[in-house]
Amino acid sequence: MPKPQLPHVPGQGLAKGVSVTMGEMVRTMFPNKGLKKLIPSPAKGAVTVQYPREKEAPTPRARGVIALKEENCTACMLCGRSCPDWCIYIEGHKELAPPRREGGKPRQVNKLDRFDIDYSLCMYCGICVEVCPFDALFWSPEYEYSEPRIADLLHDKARLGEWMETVPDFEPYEAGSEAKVKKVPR
Amino acid sequence: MLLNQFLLLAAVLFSIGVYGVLARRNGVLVLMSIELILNAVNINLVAFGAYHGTVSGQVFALFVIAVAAAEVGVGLAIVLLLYRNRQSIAVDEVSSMKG
Amino acid sequence: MILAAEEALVAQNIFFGLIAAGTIFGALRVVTTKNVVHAALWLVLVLAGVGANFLLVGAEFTGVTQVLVYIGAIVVLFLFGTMLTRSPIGRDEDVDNPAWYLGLIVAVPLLALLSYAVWDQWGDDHIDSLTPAAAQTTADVSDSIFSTYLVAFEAIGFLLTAALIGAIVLARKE
Amino acid sequence: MRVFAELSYWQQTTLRSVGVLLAVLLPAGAFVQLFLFKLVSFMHNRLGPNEAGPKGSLQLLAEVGKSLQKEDIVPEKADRVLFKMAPYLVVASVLLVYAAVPFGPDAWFTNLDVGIFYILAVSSISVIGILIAGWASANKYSLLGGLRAAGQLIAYELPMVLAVVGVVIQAGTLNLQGIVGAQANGEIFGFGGLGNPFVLTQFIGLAVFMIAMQAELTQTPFDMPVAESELVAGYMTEYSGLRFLLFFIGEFASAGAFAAVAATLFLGGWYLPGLSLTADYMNVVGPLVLFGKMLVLGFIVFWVRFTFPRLREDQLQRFAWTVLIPISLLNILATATLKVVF
Amino acid sequence: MSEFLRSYLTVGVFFGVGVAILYSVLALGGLLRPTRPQPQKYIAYESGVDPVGFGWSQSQIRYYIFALLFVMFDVEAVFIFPWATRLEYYDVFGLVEMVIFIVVLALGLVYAWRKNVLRWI
Amino acid sequence: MGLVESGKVPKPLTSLLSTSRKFSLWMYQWGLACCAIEMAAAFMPRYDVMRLGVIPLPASPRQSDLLCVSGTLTDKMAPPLRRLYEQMPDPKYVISMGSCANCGGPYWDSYSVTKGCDQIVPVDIYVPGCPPRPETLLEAIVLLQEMIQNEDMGERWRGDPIVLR
Amino acid sequence: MSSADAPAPEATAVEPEAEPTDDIRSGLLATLELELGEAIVESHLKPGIGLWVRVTTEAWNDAAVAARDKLGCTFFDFLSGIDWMPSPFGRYEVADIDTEVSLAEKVAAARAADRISGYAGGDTRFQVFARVVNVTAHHDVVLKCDVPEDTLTVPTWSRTYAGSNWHEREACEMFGIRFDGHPDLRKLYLPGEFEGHPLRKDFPLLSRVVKPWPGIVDVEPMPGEVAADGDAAEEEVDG
Amino acid sequence: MTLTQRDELRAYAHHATDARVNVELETEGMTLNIGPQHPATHGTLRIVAKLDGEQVIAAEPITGYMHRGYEKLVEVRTWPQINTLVNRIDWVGSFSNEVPFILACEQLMEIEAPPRARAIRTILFELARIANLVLFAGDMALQLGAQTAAMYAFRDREYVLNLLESASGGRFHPNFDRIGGLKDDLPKGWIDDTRAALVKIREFCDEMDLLVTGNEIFEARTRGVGIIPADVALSYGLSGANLRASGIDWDLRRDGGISGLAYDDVDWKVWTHPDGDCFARYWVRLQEIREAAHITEQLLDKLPAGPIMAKVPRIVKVPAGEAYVETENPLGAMGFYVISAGDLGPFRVKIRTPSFNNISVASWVMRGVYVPDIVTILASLYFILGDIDR
Ligand code: SF4
Ligand code: SF4
Ligand code: SF4
Repeated sequence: MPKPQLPHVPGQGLAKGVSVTMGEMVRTMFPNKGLKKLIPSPAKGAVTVQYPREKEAPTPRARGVIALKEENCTACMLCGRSCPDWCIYIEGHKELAPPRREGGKPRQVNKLDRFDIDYSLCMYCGICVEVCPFDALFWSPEYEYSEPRIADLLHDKARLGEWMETVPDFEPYEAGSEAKVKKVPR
Repeated sequence: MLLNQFLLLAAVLFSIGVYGVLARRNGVLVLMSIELILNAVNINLVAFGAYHGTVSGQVFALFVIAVAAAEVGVGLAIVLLLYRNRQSIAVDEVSSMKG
Repeated sequence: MILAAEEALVAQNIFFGLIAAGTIFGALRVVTTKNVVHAALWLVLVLAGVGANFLLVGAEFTGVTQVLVYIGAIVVLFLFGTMLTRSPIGRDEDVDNPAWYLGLIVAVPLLALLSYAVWDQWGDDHIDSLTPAAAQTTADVSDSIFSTYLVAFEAIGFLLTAALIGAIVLARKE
Repeated sequence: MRVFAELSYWQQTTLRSVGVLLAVLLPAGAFVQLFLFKLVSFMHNRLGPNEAGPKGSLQLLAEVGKSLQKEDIVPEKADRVLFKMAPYLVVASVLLVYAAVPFGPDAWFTNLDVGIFYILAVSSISVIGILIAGWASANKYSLLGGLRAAGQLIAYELPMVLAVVGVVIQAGTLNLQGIVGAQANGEIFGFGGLGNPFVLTQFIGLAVFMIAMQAELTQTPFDMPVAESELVAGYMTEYSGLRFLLFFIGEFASAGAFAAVAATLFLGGWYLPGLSLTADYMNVVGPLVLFGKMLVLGFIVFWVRFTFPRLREDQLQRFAWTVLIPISLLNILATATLKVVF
Repeated sequence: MSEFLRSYLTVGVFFGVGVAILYSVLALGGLLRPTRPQPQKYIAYESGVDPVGFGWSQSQIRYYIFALLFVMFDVEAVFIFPWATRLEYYDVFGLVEMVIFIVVLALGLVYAWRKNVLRWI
Repeated sequence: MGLVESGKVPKPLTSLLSTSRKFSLWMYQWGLACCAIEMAAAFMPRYDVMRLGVIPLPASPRQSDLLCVSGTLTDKMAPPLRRLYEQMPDPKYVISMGSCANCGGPYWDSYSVTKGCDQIVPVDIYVPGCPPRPETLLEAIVLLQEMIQNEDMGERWRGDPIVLR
Repeated sequence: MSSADAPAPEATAVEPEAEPTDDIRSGLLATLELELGEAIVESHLKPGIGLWVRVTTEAWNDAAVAARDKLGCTFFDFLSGIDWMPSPFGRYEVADIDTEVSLAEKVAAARAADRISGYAGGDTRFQVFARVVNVTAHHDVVLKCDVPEDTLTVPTWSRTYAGSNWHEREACEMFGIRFDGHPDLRKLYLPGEFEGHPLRKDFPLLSRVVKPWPGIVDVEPMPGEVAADGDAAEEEVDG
Repeated sequence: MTLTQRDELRAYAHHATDARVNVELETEGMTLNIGPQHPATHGTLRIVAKLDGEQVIAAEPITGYMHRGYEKLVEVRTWPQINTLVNRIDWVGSFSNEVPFILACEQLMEIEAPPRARAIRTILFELARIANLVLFAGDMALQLGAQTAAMYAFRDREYVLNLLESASGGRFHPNFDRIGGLKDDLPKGWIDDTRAALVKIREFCDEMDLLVTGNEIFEARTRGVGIIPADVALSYGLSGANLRASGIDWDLRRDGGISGLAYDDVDWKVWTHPDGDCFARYWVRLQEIREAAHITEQLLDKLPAGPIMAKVPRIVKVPAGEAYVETENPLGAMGFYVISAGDLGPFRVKIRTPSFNNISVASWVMRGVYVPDIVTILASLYFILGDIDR
């Protein structure tokens, strides 16, 4: 039920309204304390992040762009197959790598020829990162990669590799959690 | 300035107005023509007032304006009534409204 | 620089000529245009011209009233009326009487007659508006209304109310 | 002013024309830049344009420069002539209003005997422009918007006219200079030290005038005619580029004009208590004083605009006819009675 | 030429100057702006779909009644203003006259009110 | 034929004109789906595109300079998009925001979604993301502003109205 | 009441507090049986979870009236259709691309294949189902009915539940099921020129046909890993 | 508000609904198209209204401009892929879309999420509700012309979005829910951030109360406008705040008997309003924001420790069967009717979206109202286009 109403003065709601906006304006213009209060500095009072000059820092988990740690990728195709948008293109070939231990047999490894992610199609769901069994894919919170040509949104493995630098470390968990913090291979 | 200038202008307006009243079929346009006539009258009134150096001409013009306003109001209401009943505002069909 | 009397007269006459030409042209368009909204706008020109004429003879208050009431109110009324009765953009062929020439037959002789009468009667009498129209200020208009024409003034009040009520009754369908 | 008086009529006229054009564009620009762009942004807790020029000061020029380059579209079904003419009518009406506003003892363009009456008369011309704009666009939103706008403008013009009557009764003149003088020299109950800006005795009139002004400017809460959320941009829907800019300028210039008129009528115009009423320096100081008062009133307009929701068409009509007009009629009678009694 | 005629002349001049400036700005824009006709550019805007029906249509008669009311009160204002300037001289007599006048007109308003035409539907 | 098309405008003037175009981008918000909300968020206090002179006022295409297609464009919606784009006065710019607008995004295989708004209107900047965060849109706008500053006015004025790249 | 070929494990322990709910649902079913009698073809009750009732096509609207008036299910939740034909195309992935069978042939094969059917059974390819809720007693029922293959028409609910108007339009558009007596069965979603009924299983998603599945490029899976379409090695993962 | 006042309102609404058209003048109707691209329809709804002057004779919403074929798409996707796809149905409260789907799958698989996961799910569910309804409050005011309120709404919504992002990585589309639990645990400091954000949200509610709720103009525009009586609301299947604003006390959080969420552990209240008009819908939603903040705070206080994932096979295959789970989403009752044939993906999913039903009542309510009321009614019914058209 509606709250009990106080006796109503006509225009009282209107007056409250204008006082709210006025208050907000004054707070925005004069955010300083003390004597400095009289100096208007809206840049400080406003919540605005002035984009080209200052940037907000997205949280470490933010899904901005996918970075590829090429050395870890075995071209196992899992990510490409579970991607709902079919926007990961992988090509690889088998190769004999030198044995891991002295005197061992040469191993057969998959070598990555092509690893493209089409960011114009990607839905930023994170499934690929999640399914990758070899810790080859990571989310980076980086977000500034608009392009005037759509073809440039197809990032090849070199470009994806570059994003690796921007991948932040995983955060520790909140109290009560039993999950283990993973490490980003550097 | 000659008084005649104004009177002649008024005469021309008046005649045009009369022509409009007779030649127009659309009710709104007829009313506009009537306005022309009234304006012609106003010019005369004011001009004569100035000529005689009295303010009565102006006062009368004001009254005419007021009356014109009333006239247009009622006139347009009639036109609307006409339109409502006949879906047309041709004044020559008014006669057929009788009965 | 104050214009010398004659010069002022010339100037005034020139203005009068311009205004009169505009007014007459506008009036002709009012009665000939095929589009009602255009007619209303030409009417604005006529009304403005008439208002200017009022100013020329020193009737300041009436001139402004002309703008306020005629242009600001009556034309708006016309426009509303027009839009209420559906006026298409472009030419509307149905605005003239089939017998429009009748109007010409009446109007032209009327004009001749009137012109002759005016010319005959007032020959070259002058309006002396060069001296500031002593008796033409707003205050005088007011005094005149509230003394000589008091009854008329109150009557106007009743007239307006009656017209309003009448129009409401007409326009409403009970 | 002596220097001034020596100039020929035409020189004076030109000079004043330029001055008044400045007076038209300056407040309009200031209103847009200061209120629409900046203060309102602060109200929203954000910054507003600040990249174009230092602190965004050139934003306005950018707007104009852009408009210059925009294509001019006339819809094919529109009435071309009227479509093009309508913005002129609207702006012209504002220009004519400004022509009669006094800015100082000699800093006026024309000093009409029927000043305020004249202003009220010419300000009503814009209704025609709006109706024409709505009709000539051949667009439903436009037509509906135009009709609504016109219906609203005429409904609120009356309270505005009637609110002025109180001032006229007190001042006893229609002349704006006279009204300024009356306020400067007036006294309330024998105390005349500060003059009598009519806001003190005519505050009801001022309130009515401000509300009507808000409506005349079609600002929220009275912006139903241009209500973006249903009528797109009302009668301006089809206008693009410069012609839209004309409407835009017209809107803000008339905000300036009405603010100037309100300041003159109720706040003492270009006069401030303590300054001289006749001295030459007032021709420079006066406009500034008036401008300051305009800014205050203009701010209120925008403040309210960005705070309130809008009234529905029928509600705002009802408000005008059943609240504002009776109040202003009563105000006239009360003022007249007091004037006669005292 | 009388002082007051000149003041109106200046109004005219001012009007002319203003319109001329506006016009020249538009002309300047004409030099700068492009014209690139596209097939649908000149169709009336209607939220992106084909305009349905007549672009304009007669609408509410309310508009008319309000316009009418406006005209009546505008005429009233014409008489009030001169009276207001001279009230001091007319004194009680003028007051009474005007009260009668206003009341008579207000009757019209009340009538409209009672007839429910101020309801905007 | 205006002066610009004939290339008669001197350089300093063009750059002045470009600057004013750049800082006055009235944005026609073609908000279609989730991205629309992020686009709206970009107008709001925290991101405030108005700072860059992008003014989200116009509700009608006639007054807008910049079209921001944000969200899923369906086949049913495509004709209106084309029409409203054409109804905008030149010079006009288009930003395609989000995967859906770029090429169908999550609905790339749907039977009713247009695979990219660039099939319908020429796009100047593609913004990646699903949805792109508001700052990404800001970045795109900054990019666009650079582009406007350096573009050849004559070409944009003259060329074939629809330039599909 | 009978449980059809529902593969749901019947043996699951019913939670102790679910017992009373179960009573409620059997009560509901009893009421409906009383009201509709023969018209109830089959029903399925999952204790603590829900009640499915299949009625004959003719009694479709009567069932709605009964549910509304006798069970108090005044809240109309949704109405839609099901196409029980197995999908001819799968998920358009590896297996589909390999074969040289044309789309039409796949569809034909799917038509011939065995149909499955859900709770409360079904005899036809298309079914209509709807759910109504009693918002005061908090119980609900899912009603189903078969759609005759030849006419594809079932009676409308739009007079019983005003809200079903749009749902029926949707079902008509998506499955081609007609609703007898519906005021206007115009398209709700798709542009006028659109042909086909997208939710029928034999409506192909052309984009998926045209674009090769990126996962098809064959690189040998690492030992111990699972192919995406492979039979799941039930590898457990935790948190 | 007293009972008599309410009756008056109702009488007024009935009068308006039965309004016959124009006594004055038989005007030929004017058809007004609002949308598909129109600010009032926040998205791409199109309203075709037949007008008589300022009055609406008949108005019909035309949908489909945002139809993306969800029900078809999910048939060709796997269970985890669907989870991320359904995020985009109601895109302002994305997380809440995942919940009923996941719960339906869990019901079929007969597994239950661990308590910690359930609590966090509920918290995120309520945060999504806040994000959604705060947007509503701002948008409602914006549609009525109060621009500032919308600004504040978006400003304060950012705090909630930041929370969602720092937990799940996505501002909008978290894709955080998994069959059997959640994708990840919360990052450190999240709880404190949430508390701080909730303070902001409360402040926002108070600010809205001052700025909008008590505003006479707002009341004039919304009270008595667009009244939906309870029986009509039920037969159209209105749900959520729209139904509660018509006086029906039904909230799936309390009455749904859903085991995957932690509502029974906390103390909260279902708000209803008897009027059924636009104001009631607004008011109920505003209260729900506060209530959601209240629920969240309690859950934060007693967040259980433990794992966040139950034992679930790595490759999810849902056993054959049918399940329908409906939860109380910000927009109303949203349900997924999942039919599985035991495959990697579902056989058929019927998505019951609240807005679809909510907006189907629009043509009923909008008969006889004024043109501006269309906007008010649409804003107060509150729909998300993706939620209508799917
Ligand atoms: S984030 Fe999702 S859509 Fe994007 S590449 Fe990875 S799996 Fe594909
Ligand atoms: S899942 Fe990981 S390892 Fe396998 S192809 Fe993708 S990125 Fe490489
Ligand atoms: S790109 Fe993603 S966020 Fe944007 S509209 Fe498409 S689905 Fe929504």
